[in-house]
Amino acid sequence: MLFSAASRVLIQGITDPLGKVYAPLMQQYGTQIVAGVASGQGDTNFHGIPVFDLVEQAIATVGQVDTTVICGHPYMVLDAALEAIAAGIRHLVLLTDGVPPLDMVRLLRKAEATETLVVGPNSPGIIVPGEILLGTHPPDFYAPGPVGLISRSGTLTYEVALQLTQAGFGQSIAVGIGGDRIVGSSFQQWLQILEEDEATQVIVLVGEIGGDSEENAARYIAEAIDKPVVAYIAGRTAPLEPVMGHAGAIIAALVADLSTEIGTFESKLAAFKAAQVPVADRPSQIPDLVKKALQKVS
Amino acid sequence: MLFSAASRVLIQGITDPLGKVYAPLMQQYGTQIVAGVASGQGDTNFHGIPVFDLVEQAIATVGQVDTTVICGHPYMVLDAALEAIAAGIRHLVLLTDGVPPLDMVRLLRKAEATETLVVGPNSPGIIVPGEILLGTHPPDFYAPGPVGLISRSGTLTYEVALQLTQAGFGQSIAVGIGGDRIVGSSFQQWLQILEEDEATQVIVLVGEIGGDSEENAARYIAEAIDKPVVAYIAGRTAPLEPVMGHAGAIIAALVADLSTEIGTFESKLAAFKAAQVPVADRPSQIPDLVKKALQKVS
Amino acid sequence: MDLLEYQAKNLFQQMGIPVLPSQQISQPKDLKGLKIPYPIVLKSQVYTGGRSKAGGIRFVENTIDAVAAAQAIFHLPIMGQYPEVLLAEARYQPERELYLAVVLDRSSRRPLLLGSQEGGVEVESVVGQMQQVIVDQEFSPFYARRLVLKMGLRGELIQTVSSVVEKMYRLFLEKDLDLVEINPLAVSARGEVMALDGKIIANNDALARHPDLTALCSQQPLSNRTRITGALPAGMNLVELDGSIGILCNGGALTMATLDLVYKAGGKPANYLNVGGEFSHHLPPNTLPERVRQGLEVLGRDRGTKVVLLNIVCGGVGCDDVTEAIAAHWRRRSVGHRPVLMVRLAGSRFDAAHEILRGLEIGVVHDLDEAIAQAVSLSKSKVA
Amino acid sequence: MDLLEYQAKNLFQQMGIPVLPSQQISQPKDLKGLKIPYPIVLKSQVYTGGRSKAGGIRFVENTIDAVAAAQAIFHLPIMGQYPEVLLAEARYQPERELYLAVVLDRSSRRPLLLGSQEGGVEVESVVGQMQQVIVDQEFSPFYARRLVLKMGLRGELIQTVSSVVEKMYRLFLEKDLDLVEINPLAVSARGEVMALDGKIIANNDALARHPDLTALCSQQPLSNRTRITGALPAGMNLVELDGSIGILCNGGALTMATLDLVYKAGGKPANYLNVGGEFSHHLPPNTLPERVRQGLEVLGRDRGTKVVLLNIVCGGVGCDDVTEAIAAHWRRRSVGHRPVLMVRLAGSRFDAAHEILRGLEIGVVHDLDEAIAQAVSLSKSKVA
Repeated sequence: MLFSAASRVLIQGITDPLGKVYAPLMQQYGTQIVAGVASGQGDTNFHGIPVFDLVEQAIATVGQVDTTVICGHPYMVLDAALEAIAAGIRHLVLLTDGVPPLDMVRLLRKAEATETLVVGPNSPGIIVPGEILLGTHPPDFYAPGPVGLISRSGTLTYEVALQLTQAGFGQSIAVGIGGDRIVGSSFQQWLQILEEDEATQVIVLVGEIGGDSEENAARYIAEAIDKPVVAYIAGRTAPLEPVMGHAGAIIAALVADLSTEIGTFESKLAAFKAAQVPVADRPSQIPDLVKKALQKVS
Repeated sequence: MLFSAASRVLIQGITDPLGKVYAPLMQQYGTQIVAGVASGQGDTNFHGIPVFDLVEQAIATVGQVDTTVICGHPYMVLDAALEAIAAGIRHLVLLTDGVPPLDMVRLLRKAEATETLVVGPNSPGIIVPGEILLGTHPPDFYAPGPVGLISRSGTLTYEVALQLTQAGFGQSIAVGIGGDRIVGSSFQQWLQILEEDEATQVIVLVGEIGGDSEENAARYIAEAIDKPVVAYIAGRTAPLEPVMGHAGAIIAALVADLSTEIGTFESKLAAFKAAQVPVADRPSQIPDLVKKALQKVS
Repeated sequence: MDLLEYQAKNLFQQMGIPVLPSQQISQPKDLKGLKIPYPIVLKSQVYTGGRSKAGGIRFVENTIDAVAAAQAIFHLPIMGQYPEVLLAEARYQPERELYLAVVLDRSSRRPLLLGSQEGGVEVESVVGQMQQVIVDQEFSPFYARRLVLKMGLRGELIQTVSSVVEKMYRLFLEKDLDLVEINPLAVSARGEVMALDGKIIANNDALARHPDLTALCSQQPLSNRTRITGALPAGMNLVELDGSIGILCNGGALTMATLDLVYKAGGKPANYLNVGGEFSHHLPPNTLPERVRQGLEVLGRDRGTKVVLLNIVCGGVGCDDVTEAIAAHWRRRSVGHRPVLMVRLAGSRFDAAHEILRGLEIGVVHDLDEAIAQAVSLSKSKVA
Repeated sequence: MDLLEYQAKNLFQQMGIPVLPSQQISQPKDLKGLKIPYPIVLKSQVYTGGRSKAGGIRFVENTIDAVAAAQAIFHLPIMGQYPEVLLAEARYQPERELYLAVVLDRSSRRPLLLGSQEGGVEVESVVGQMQQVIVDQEFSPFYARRLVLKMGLRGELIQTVSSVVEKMYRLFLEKDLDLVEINPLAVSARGEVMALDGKIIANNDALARHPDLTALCSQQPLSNRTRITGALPAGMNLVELDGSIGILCNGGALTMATLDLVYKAGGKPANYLNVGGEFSHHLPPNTLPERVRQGLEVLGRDRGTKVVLLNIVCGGVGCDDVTEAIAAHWRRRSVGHRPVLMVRLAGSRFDAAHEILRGLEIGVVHDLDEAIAQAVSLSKSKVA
């Protein structure tokens, strides 16, 4: 797995509002936070974590960093991420929401050119239960086990993890890829990672209406994933967000040769059906479907 | 060699002033010009060369292109070069002078990322006598032979080639890397190419005052070049151009840990002396030094 | 944020995209000071499409007709919107009309250039002819030429139109836009181009770094009229329906999932309110209790609500922290209309939270399905 | 192109870099309308450095002193330049002074950020303390922070100063500059910063795409006074010396090589003129004959010249084309002062060229060394 108890982690924006809340929680979970970055606050420390003005200073002092968690101001996220990439870090977890989409476009061009994995933004990050917490997942909801959990949301991810844990199904990893229109890593990338991950026996994909991530994921599952996948889609009864209705989105969807129905619950449900992925009709049904899937595998 | 009679060549800006003059001359020399590009003039032809609106259109119609010669308006050179790179062309020869330096910075970042060779701008390009002309070199001045000629200038390069040819020393290749402050390929790159080129037995480097290209080349020759090199430096008696004197240039040179004397004739002469490179004191002395060098080699 | 046509055209003009001479008309009598020669066209400045069909665009030949037309347009609602301003614009005789747009493509995660020779009509109807170019690397003008050639334009028009696309892209990038659309871009018999109508949508997340756009935003009337009066606190999202159960959750997907469950259990939601998730720099998780309190105030204003269901999944704070906020709200609203509260909490220190709420006789459970069942049941009981 | 201090500061202000309140003074009596409170500083607006040492900067406390100081400064040449304008600026008490610059680095072929805590003095003297950061990829603010940390700044100053560097970089990029320099950037006791002096050099090649800079350029007086009156045609480059041989070549390095050879042969150059090389979009090779003719006219105006040596290496045109231009010039100037012409031509159709010039009794050879020898010899002969 890309992330383990041995991973050396940096927190950028460690004294920003999100960093202040989550850095101590990650540290309590056992995540090896080797340094924090907060411009203007070098040579101080936060909860025993040494704080530096610049990523490269941190690395020069504490040594190599495997992953950085970025939780600064939304308008500073691009610069923080580029700084991390320039310093040689190739795993980035972006928590902050409200990052301007064109900043993400620029970041993702750079990430692709440097083969950097970017998780988020607007994301709860990653938890490998019993190993490492890189984000906001509440540790009590999780337990080690065979379920790989991938999702676009935050609190709903925790909810699903809780239901799984209470039903006795621990998780190999849980990842929130982020709720924004433009995010780094996709469902497909994570499906592939989980397909190859030995600890993962079954994959739970938590989707929601809007966008085409679930439709694309379903197609990818049919083509490339052998492990069983269980899905859940939130928003069956909610109207699509108004932003979905604007001319640009309609045109983009239409032109990309997709149905105008793209993004609806029905479209996503149909895609998963076509990929023979069972879809839970409520969170509490997910553990049942996981159980069935695990029985089939063994 | 990277360039031969078999190379398939595109001319971007074929109907611009420089293209109009030089495209027919290159074609007469036998260069395989498979297409020209001139936006708004697609579906026409120029001297029998089919003209397209876009590089990718040209390639789609005439097939693969190995090298493009760019001779459009200085403010269009960056876009033309990026268009060529996007279309998969990895050898670019830029003739036009007056390209804004920050356009070159952007182009060179892209060229480095895509491993593209950029020759120029403000350059006579390349001639491989008897094989191919990619630029403005007057063919009559050249003949095939063992001398690799590299230079920063235009007409002085022709002059040196003429002196060599008249003395019976033909050329394996002649390259003008361009006279601007920011150019693509460096003397070092070409020294390395010629070091590996079987047809080249001796290298003639034609320099001039200003900048630190010759100093860097001399250091590189001492370190990495086994073939004999002969140098000439123009400008012994000319004052450095006023632009050299401005604060930024002074500071940049000073900070880069270089002497304030950088760029002068004396600095360059000393650098070649240190690298044991004989320096001709006039163009007509170059053939004598080449003769001596060839005698030593054999 | 949507811009009005005249605002979009101001930005076009700043960027050097040709637009017609025009003037804003705030009231019909402004037409007496018109500086543009007749004939002109008067256009309702509303945020919706379909103005032409609805009668919001009129051609007039003189002041008398113009004043009458303006009066009519000011009193004509288009999809519920009345214009506050009209745009008076010179008339133009195009030989042909193109469609051009720059949007952000979610799938490729890149800007997309769109173009068609079938402009001037509802764009949904000509999607088949729409050409697209993904701007996969840093923009350079050749992307614009690529689009224009795909559209089938030739000769001098290639440069003229691609130069407009270039400027649209620069605007898109510099102002952090979600959409720049010109429809139609008129082409005259002499090959000159003119942006006859335009649409710009600014990205809300980036708005704060564009003071010029923020200023336009502040002029914009609230588009959603809500039964529940008063402005919504920052970072919250409310949708109103007509049932009897108010839903308050933290996080968008959790809110939708809760809504789905309420419907599934036969409940009728009155509304649903997302008080914000866990990753906001501006409203970090330790503000959750306060956001829950504010959210309860908002939902409490809806007289039609019998039950308010809170489903709060606590990450960065404990259940008891959130409960204190609920308790504070409950004590303040002990008189007057007070919907029944049904609280579902997941997270640390649930027992402490349970203790506090039991003292106030507020139902609190840990299991989601149970919370839904109880809330729906309460909403149907006569007592509530 | 160099900008004056006040022009640089206008650009700083547009970009949000803090500058002091100031006013331009075109004549001493303008000081009576001064809107800045005393004490002020008056600064000569010339293109050269070392103004302070030369007495071009004076601190004054009241109008009477100010007028007197202004009169003195207007009459004080600095390295030969008289100011056309003074800058009157509020006084400022810095606690410390920094040096900041953005330049283009020829070796790395990238922009370079420069900074030092030893600002406010001649920068050559503190190069040892100068810190540098190469902007190797697309700029992002962390490059500015990297510089500021290397400079040894800590705490809140990191953000304050790196934000100035960011803005300097944006200016550098947006306006295609060769140099942006702030020296000193003053830092007050409260950690506020202020650009007290600034220098901007715009790139000449990029000037045409920046109308605002082009406008400043047109105000600029010609810096080189030449004996040979009249403006030099575009694309040409003339350097004047005090010998008797005029040198006219095409291409910069060829011109320098020819100059070297003339000196080596014992000749004394009167000047050397490069009529432009072979790769100009604006003056392509087929304009070479016309440029040679114009160049001959320019050199012909110098009464001290006995011989004009032309060394033209023809690429895109034949020798005969160039010769026609020489012949045309020669025929027109058959009366009055006419220096001897010595022509060296390399290129195609030399024989045709030889034929034409022989008819005019102008010396023409193909060999460069021989041309040099003959020109030097002619310059020393009594006949010429």
